[in-house]
Amino acid sequence: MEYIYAALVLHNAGKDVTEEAVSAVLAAAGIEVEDSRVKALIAALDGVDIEEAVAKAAAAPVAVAAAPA
Amino acid sequence: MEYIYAALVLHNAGKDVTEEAVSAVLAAAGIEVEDSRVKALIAALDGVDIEEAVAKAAAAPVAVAAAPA
Amino acid sequence: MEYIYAALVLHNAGKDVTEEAVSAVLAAAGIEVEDSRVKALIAALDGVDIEEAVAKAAAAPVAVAAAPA
Amino acid sequence: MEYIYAALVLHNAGKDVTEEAVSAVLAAAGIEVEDSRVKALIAALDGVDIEEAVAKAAAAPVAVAAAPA
Amino acid sequence: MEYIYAALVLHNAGKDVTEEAVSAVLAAAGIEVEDSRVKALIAALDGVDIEEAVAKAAAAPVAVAAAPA
Amino acid sequence: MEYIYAALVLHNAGKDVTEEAVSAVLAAAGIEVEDSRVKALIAALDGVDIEEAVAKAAAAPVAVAAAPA
Amino acid sequence: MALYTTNLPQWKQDEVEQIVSYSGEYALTGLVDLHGIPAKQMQEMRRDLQGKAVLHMTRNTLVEHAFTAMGAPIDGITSYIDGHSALIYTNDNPFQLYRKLQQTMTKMAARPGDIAPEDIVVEKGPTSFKPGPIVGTFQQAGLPAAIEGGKVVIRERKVFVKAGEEINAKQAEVLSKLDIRPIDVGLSLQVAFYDGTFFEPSTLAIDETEYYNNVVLAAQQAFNLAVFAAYPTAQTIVPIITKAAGEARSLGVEAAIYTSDIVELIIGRASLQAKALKGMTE
Repeated sequence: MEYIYAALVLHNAGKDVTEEAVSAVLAAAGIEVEDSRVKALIAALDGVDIEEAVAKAAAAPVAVAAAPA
Repeated sequence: MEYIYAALVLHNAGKDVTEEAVSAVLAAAGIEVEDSRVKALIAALDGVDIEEAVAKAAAAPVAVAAAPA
Repeated sequence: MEYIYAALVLHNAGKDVTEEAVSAVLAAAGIEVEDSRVKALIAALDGVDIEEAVAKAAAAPVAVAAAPA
Repeated sequence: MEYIYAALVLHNAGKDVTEEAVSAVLAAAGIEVEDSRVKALIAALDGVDIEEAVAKAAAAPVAVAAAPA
Repeated sequence: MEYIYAALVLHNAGKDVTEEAVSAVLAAAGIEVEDSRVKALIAALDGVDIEEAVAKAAAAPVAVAAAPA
Repeated sequence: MEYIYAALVLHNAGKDVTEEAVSAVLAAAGIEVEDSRVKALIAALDGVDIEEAVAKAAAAPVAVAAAPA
Repeated sequence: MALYTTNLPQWKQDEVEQIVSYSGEYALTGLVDLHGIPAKQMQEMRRDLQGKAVLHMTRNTLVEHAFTAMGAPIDGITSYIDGHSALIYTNDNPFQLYRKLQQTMTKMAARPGDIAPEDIVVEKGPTSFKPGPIVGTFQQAGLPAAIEGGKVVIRERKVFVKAGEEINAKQAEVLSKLDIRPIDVGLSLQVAFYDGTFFEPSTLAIDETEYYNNVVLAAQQAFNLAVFAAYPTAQTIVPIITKAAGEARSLGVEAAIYTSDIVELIIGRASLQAKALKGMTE
């Protein structure tokens, strides 16, 4: 999930989510970056409205699963 | 939220969530880091089981958009 | 399920789901193909809208449930 | 999704999900294989218990209303 | 589905679910038996714990969908 | 349950569910047929809309009891 | 007895022969109890049975003659005969006949001397009666009746007649006033001789709901098995595909495999996690 978190750091800060930017964030965290996953992420995000995806998740019926103890 | 996401990038990659690490991640994203917010975050995370928080959220079914045509 | 997945590989790539194609995919995976199962699959798929069947999965919330600790 | 389906063909047949194997399955389906996507897939699956991840789909609440028109 | 029911007749009676046995049951019912379907059935059931499979809800949010208008 | 399954073999194949037919199916499965159970079955099914019962089962996939003896 | 038969007048001999010939003609010979069936209902029931069964009423002595003449094992039926028996013939099996006869049962008002087939209960609450001598009638019969708000009410729920007890005249009157019809009236099967065997009602009672539930269960089991084993049929292929697609999506989200179909799900999950964590730091 760290790739998506990195993308969301950027998105939340109003930055463009590019291969370079994501790689930079991950590298700064001391993570060995796999180019292919960064590429896959950027490709997958093409045309995706991150704001909307976040909003949809928030609107989801969270009710369900009270995580069992 | 970008401070939180930065913490999650680190946590997910198995890194310690420290002031320096969070600052580095944010800086790499081109974000002007506010020291006091980083400090506040680290202080707030003290004693928090990030794994548990994350697991709890994951327990909620992500409402799939499926906006039908 | 591997016969089904093979059909879905083809369908997702926009290829026709035929006996030959399914057999080829399975064989490439190193699977000993049973003709009768391929035939049964293709026969069952006759007249079925795969797209719609797949869409039904999307309509269901993916249980993102992290295994509770 | 065809990359994921290809991985599942292999996994279901009890085969190792490797770059070569996934590529072979996709190629047999007549798909032009993108190396970086295969690499990203394998990287993402590293350390993942496919059995368990797949089983979570079954945990999804069934009721789900049909997508209304 | 009659092939599945034939298998269940045998299983419930504690008999082995073989090609011959399934064919015999179907023939006794006056059904023209298709060898390849019998073979497909036996192959599909290979390694399946019928007891368990029978009790498990087919995970898909299936039919539920009153096909939307 | 094998008596029920036998009836469903016949029903699914579009055959009449008669005493003779059910007995023949069970016998073919190597089951020692109890006449009175077959008679009771036929009488009881007189008042059961098999089509409806089967449709009901398909409408909502649920976990059910394992095949009882 | 068989010898004695030959001395019967012709019409009786004909009657005996009729009984014997019916038993040869139909697969099932049975006895039904006609006790307490009013003529009107009797006619309706005969009409209901037309084409399905033959109901034959005659003198018990002639029935005995006939079955004794037929010999074992069918002569065993004579031990079931009582004062209100009639013969019934059908090609249905005994379970089917029993079921059909059950369906002809209707509820009737009780007459003095009837036996309560089950506990007869009078529920607590108001009745439709205005205050009057009826309160006394109720009370004398043992009902906790009283006058409240200008109406006759039953003060508490009461088992008025216990199952198996005889209903006396007073009780019958009260039940009739309250419009409670406790008596099952219809052709009740006493015994059926079929395929060389006697079937008694206790064997023949079928719980149809149980059969229905079992058919549903069987269908569910078959469906579950077919989907689980990925055995494709016209009925199961769609759910199987849906299941496969769901599994692939689940794997994709769990493993954070970034593809366009599910990336929104992964984003959603990440954002929920961030929110949850944020919530714990506030």
